[in-house]
Amino acid sequence: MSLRFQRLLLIFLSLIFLTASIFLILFNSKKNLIFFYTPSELLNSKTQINDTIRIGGIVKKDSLKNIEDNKYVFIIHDNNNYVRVSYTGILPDLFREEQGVVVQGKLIKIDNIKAERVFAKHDENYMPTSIKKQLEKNKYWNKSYQ
Amino acid sequence: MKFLINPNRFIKFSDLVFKPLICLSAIFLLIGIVFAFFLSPNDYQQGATVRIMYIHVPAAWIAVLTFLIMTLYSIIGLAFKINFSFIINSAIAPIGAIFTLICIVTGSLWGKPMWGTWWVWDARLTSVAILFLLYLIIIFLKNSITNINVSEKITAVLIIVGSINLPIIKFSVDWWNTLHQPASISKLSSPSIDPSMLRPLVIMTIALMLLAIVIGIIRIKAEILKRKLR
Amino acid sequence: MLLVNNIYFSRQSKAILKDVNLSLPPKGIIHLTGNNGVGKTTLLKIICKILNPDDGEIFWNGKNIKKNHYDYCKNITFILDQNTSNENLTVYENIIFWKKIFSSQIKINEIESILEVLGLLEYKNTSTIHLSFGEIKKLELIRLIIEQKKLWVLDEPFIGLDLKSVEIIIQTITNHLDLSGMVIFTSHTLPTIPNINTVNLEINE
Amino acid sequence: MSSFNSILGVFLRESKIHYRSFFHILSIFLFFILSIIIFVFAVGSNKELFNQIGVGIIWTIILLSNTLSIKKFFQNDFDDNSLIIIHMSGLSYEIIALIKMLTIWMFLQAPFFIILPIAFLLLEMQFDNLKIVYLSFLIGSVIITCISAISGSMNLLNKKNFSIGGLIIMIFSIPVIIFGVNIVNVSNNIEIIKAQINILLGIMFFFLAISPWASGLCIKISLQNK
Repeated sequence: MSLRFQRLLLIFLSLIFLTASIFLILFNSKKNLIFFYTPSELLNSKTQINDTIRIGGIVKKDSLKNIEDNKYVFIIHDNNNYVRVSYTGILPDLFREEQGVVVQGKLIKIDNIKAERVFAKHDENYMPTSIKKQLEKNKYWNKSYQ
Repeated sequence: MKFLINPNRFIKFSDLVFKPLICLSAIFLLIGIVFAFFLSPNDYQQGATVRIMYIHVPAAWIAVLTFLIMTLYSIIGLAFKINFSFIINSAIAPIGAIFTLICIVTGSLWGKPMWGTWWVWDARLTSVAILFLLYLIIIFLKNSITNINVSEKITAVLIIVGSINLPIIKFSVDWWNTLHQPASISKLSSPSIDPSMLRPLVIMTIALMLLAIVIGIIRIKAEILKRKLR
Repeated sequence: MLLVNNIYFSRQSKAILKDVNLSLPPKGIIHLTGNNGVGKTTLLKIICKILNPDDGEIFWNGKNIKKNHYDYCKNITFILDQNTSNENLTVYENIIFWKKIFSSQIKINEIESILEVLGLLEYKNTSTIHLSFGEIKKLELIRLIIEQKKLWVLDEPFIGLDLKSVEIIIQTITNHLDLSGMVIFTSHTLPTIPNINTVNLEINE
Repeated sequence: MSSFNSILGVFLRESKIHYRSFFHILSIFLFFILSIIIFVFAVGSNKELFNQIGVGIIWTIILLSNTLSIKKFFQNDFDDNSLIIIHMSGLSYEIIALIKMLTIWMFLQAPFFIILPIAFLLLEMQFDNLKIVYLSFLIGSVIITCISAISGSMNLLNKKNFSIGGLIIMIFSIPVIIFGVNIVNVSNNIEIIKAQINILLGIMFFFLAISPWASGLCIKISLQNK
């Protein structure tokens, strides 16, 4: 085997490996590396009661209740399933109903989590306040912006 | 385009463009700051905090672009034995590191009020943190091998291996559930960012890029002269 | 036939070798001399294609070695000025390793007789870490016999050897030349070998 | 086929050398066991806690133990020039790196399979997970070997800063840690475990594809400037 042939063989092998790796990673990456579960994914996961997990979803409209000072209860959903959240502490600025949110905390029941931290998730849309008001006034306010 | 691979031509070219570049970057920076602080509106959700974007996003782009440039130069440097590319690598690595740091710091300043936390280990943030560490390791490795001929080539190999991180950074928000929002600009058809906010962002991006290029030219020239002295 | 044509080599933009020309016919022997730091070892490494010259070509039997690297490797033995034996292995294991990687046809009893001539037979199963400098050098030179190649490239082969061993090596080299082999070596002393061609390298300004 | 002879020769020699330096290998595994014991004392023997974080601890310490053995890759052969001799016997640097990786994997990684159950015992973890940990380690160890080969070849001429080799290993093995540990914790859904294994396999193929080239190039550069 001449050196050139050794290299060719190795290049051939490497190319096979590379394509294999690209395929394997691209086809499987979506299901993996979870920063948070959606409520539906939570049902399928191995998570047990009293485990610490993160759940992400949208805060349900009219579900936020302020029980005491700094004590909140709300529901997050992903259109199919929902999880009740109870939280003590200060909510981030961006926390609003019908907005994306990620909570981290202990699962007390299968659909009930006691949150220790709440992260507000904001979308990639940026829009001046004045325009939004105008849009709302003219009823052009498009729900897809949320 | 010979000035991109030939040190003497580069010095000639940079002498030509250096002063205009400084003026341009100063002007753009001024306009950009005025726009970012006074002439741009508040966001409908985030209020005034959105102004952090005007430095955070350009810094992130420059950080990634610098690594991309280093990767390209490493490849042509190793493949065609062009020594100038190693000069560029060692000159601009610290710039990339600084801009990555700026991106991380402004990002966590933005994250605290918006998300409610300084830092989370989601895919985008982690990959950018790895980018910063990679920059540091590249700088360390270059300085820990005494023989310059070896150190720059081996650093180039490390840069090429490390460039696998770049697509991960880019696509992390699309592939995985992340707290970080997806890209706003790359949807070319309809950027999901209002023109009145896109304008300062573009101006700041141009300004910071010009600034990075100016610093880069200074550092590359210094590096060329340092090697001539040796 | 080895032809070294206009070799130019520089390190960190400082020229070390400039316009070096050598030609080595079968049965030829070249003795490279020169002051320290003049680039003798560098030239030998270029001939062995461990280093690539900035300019110039090397031809082996009329073919450029760049295109013919593998066959060229099959014809060349390189003895460095440092030892290449592993200190964790015994003398015999080192020899077997060399025999294996160079696919040598040499027989075991031939190896033993060589060891006996060089006075290494009693250390056959000792790790080389326990050998003295000269003994390791002798072990190194056994590669010349094992590899059975045509062109020998030797870097300071006589350093650290006793007079008797030097004579044995010179005898081996002469025998090799008689079998139409070729030798290039560097040394600061001139051994008595007939038809020797001394090339003096000088520092290039 | 003389090249196969050379490959076999290098392989046999490597095995012999590793066999001779048995106590060095043993000390690496002792390091592993000792670190686990220290962990137990540092955190306190807490069965529930270790069931949660035990796999993470084991992976971290495997990684740290691997940074101890970077020098075993090419440094000795580089210092005593046998790399040149092996190369001149007609093997390209890439093939040499591959053989080295194979021997290192056999002698420094494979024994972890015997030690992993001991670590499980020491941490009082449930043995249900052992099978998955074995599987992830089988793939992960190959990745770590590839990364160590790159790191080891990069530091051949580095006489000043010995810790940088460990840093290079650690930064590239972050994905291994993420997926290797996650695989146990994430779920008992077979689909997701399969996906994780596939991703680990993908990373393994990636590093298998690039590491011979990267280390071969680094060896060549270092040899040319020795």
